[in-house]
Amino acid sequence: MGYTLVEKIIAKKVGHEVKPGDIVTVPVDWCMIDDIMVPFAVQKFEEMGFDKVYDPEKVVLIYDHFLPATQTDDSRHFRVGDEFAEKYGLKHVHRTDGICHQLMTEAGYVKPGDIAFGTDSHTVTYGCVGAFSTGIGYTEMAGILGTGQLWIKVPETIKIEIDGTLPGNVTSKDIILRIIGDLTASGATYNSLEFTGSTVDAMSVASRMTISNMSVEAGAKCGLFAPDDKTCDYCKIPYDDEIKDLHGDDNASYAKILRYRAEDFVPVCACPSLVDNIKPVSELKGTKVDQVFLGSCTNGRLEDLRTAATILKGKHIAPYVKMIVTPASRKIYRAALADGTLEILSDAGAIITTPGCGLCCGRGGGILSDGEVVVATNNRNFLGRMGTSKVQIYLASPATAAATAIAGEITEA
Amino acid sequence: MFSAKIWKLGDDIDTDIILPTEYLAFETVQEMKPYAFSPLRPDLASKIQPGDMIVAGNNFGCGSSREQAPEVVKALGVSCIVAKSYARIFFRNAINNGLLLIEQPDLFDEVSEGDIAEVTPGKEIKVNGKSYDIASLPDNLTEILEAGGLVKAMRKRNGLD
Amino acid sequence: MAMTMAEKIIAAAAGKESCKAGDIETVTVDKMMSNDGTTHLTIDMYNNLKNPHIADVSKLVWIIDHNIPADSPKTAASHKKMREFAKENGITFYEGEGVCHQIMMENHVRPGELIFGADSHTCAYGALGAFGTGVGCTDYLYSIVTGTSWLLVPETIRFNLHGSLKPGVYARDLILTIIGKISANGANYKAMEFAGEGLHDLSIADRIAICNLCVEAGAKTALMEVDDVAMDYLKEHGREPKAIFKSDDDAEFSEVYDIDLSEIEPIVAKPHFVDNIAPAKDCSDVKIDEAFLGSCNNGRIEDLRVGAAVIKGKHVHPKVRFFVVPASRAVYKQALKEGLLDIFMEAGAMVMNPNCSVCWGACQGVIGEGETLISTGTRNFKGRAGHKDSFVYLASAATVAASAVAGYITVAEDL
Amino acid sequence: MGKVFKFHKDVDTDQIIASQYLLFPTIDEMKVHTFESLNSEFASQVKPGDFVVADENFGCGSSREQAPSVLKALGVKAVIAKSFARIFYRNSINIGMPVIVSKELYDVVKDGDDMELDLLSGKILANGKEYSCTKLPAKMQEILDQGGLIASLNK
Repeated sequence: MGYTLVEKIIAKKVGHEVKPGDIVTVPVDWCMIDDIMVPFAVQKFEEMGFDKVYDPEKVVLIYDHFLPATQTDDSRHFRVGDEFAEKYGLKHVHRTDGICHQLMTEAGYVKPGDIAFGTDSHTVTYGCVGAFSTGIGYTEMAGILGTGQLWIKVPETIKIEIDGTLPGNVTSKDIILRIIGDLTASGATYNSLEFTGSTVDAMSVASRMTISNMSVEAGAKCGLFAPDDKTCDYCKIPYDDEIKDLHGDDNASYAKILRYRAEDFVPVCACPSLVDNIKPVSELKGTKVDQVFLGSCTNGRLEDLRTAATILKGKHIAPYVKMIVTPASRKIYRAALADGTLEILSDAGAIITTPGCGLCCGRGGGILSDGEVVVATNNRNFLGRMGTSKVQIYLASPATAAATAIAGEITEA
Repeated sequence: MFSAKIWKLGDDIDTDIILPTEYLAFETVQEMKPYAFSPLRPDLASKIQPGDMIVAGNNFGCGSSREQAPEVVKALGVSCIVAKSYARIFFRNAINNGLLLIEQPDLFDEVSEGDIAEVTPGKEIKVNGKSYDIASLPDNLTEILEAGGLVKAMRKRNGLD
Repeated sequence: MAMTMAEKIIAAAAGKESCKAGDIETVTVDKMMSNDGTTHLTIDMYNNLKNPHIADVSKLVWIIDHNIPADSPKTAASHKKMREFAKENGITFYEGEGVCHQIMMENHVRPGELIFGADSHTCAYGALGAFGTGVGCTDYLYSIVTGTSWLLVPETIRFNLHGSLKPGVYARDLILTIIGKISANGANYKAMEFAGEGLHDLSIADRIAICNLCVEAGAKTALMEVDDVAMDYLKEHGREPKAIFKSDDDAEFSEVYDIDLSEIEPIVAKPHFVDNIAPAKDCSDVKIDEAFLGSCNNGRIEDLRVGAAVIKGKHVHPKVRFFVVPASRAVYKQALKEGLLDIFMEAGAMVMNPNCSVCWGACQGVIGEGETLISTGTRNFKGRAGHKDSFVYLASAATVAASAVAGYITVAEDL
Repeated sequence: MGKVFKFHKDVDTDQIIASQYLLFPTIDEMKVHTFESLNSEFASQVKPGDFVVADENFGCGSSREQAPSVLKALGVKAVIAKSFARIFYRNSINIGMPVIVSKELYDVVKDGDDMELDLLSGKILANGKEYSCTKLPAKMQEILDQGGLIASLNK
């Protein structure tokens, strides 16, 4: 009997075989705390009565939701974080470098096989490198900071196999949106999603990140890709036997297997106001938009900006429409400066902001008002997420977003 | 056993509905309270009385990991939530804050807002003369709930209480 | 009759041969700029008029620059109102293209024009020899409906500039020194006119920085003679003057100052007033939490070059948030081409989209209780950049960049 | 008869109404934040008919008309200062709110004093004593008389 990828990762950490439903206590390789949650986690940590952090090397504080700050109380969160880091000797504080989920792999923290927890639901992103990672509340985070461990229920796995070649205007965003639509917003609750197949093998790590990132929108505990040579390049580690063993076995026991042909995918949107309300872009044609947002931990990477730039090159966004571009990290911003991507986007009329969570977290970066429509590349279109509850949010790929910005209405690339 | 007045919500009540991002960074839960459920039902927070319960459909608490969501519900005095299913992070966060969550597949479809329920944790809920079975929680969660939440459990571990 | 430059522009706008300080004249306004700080209120008032109409829509320029991208649903609603009104009425409209005054300088302002802006820093247009003045939304509304307004002809304070600034000293140090000298209401109701051979060494960017800040001395407008530097700028931007005026040699000035530019030193304006100046060197005990390079005062390419030269190869202090905000899209793109944006990003600064940003204290980079900001913005009023109990120091681009690296206020040469 | 609310020299427009409130849709939503940084109780304590009395250069800074507008919306009957910044002065007249220059009043009244103002005669009665204030220029008096600048457009 074989093992799924999540079972292998957990078993390796706890030192014995595990099966779905087991409740096990795992050691934690990485703790990520974002700026919103820092004061709460610190308060709980202190209430719990700990006097030291289990391993200051393993804790990463990242300020991203409140950059740039829009409210006078925002910088209190930075101050509390800085003081906590100083008091307990934390080594890793990112004050202005970009979105937490981008930095956790980009800056070299999370590697294949690691177990990571973060105070944000999109912590599932690190599944893109074959790490088990998931979002938790600040009280549990405080517990981990003190003990270095957390209990988890070993999840069942849903395997998703995708084979073949994607149509030119389809990106990994369209894939994960379609899958969420098929599974529904709660269809993978408590499950691990494991993505395999030739389409997945051909994807960049960045594209996989988009899929892992949105796994939580189907309720999943994690969204995993087996690490390969591309993963190892990205993580700057050797592609050795140990890494090669990190994959779901053919004879593992899966709760469900979904099989897709890449050729069957089309550009889609998640329509207001649920992530599983999926429709083909072609059916939405003619929907007027007021704003387009390209960014977030889902789709703010260099390849996303490049995809948009390819479509926007030599063109201009529609009159009275705004396109806001928020690169996911400082590194990405600089790379997009260097290769001319930002210049193309700026020439096309995009408003390019500093790296951070931006509009996706709803505290700035392009908030909308009643009756306005936004096409956005981020991960949630919940009611009121980007302004009032009368804002219509459509989630889409960077390609669809760029084509829509030019047309001023929802359009296929 | 306790009895509670029912407030009814639908499927997929996400964390941005339970507490929008705008209010997440308020220093205290007390300041957040008036904004609970505001995108969906702006007046709900002011109507909920201590001891009332929330009944909802599938996937309650989906979305972000913001623990402010269960904290604010608890701060409103909600005695328990009964839903068809829960999103997992919300579930953990609620238990860690000592907020009782009950999974029940049928009750949602058969009760109305304003009905009074009689809840016997780990056993049954009675509404309008009908009884609904409920399961008990796994041991490790019962321990946390019984300790009054994770903070208290950790304080005990650290020899403080 | 001998006239000042201000009198000549007003006389021309009033269709008269001459006018003198103290007269009240009815003038035709050449251009009317309004931004998202007040336009939503103007529109409400407009819609309540008995017979709403716009005298000449081609004279209107509307710019969303203060809270862009929007920070709240309320802001977004006000923007929407403005955008829709501009669209329906065919008003020249910019959104997210940069700070209003920079956009006006790049695209609209012509020497000899009389321009109303629903923003106090409209006096910046004097750098191109135009009479720009800030008005409230009622005045603005009256002028768009009638095409005219009334103006009290101001007296003029003349500043004759001599020599040139020392290396490491900038136009901003000069104007802060002048405001310190004449005080925050030293030019109330008056025009501040700059002339003399010292002017010729100053770039348009320098001139805008000087004129822009004159309202901080209470001035109604600021004016500079139009010379080759100004004409070259106009030509580069494809525009012709409306008229070129200069004060007559025997014009009457209420005061005349002779200023030796070589005596100016790096200056900061300390909280909470623009005239509360001190030598930058004397402020090294002030720790900072945030630094800001940008604004209609100091966010031009020349200013970014100064900042980038200071910070190149160094790193922003880990506890400092350094925002770099080009004043317009044109400035952003030029800075991108010259590699300046990368210098800032490499050094740990945050490059923002062109807008009013930190200077305005309501949308981006808001500072918290007890925090200190060093800024190239226009104002250091109490609470200007965020929490009411916070502190803003104004300084040149060089001093701001150097302080961002040091973590406390310092001049670039001491870095 | 109204109460005196006293403010210091160089009160700038950001103190009267801070930037973060200016884009609120209406003056009524803004007015509760009037003078927030200087006296957070002001908006709740001021009553229609009360007066703001200040030292030199009142209203300096930005051209935001929201500054006189929130004072007017709270019912402030007039602002009496030793001097005013010019845009604030003009904006006040334009919206029909009296702004009166008095060089002596600031030094003789305290916060909370009762005072009366007769705009037509230019007389102020405070603490049983009479003070005279500078009359408005004719052009401005004319605007004020007709109820502000907009009223002239609706004639």
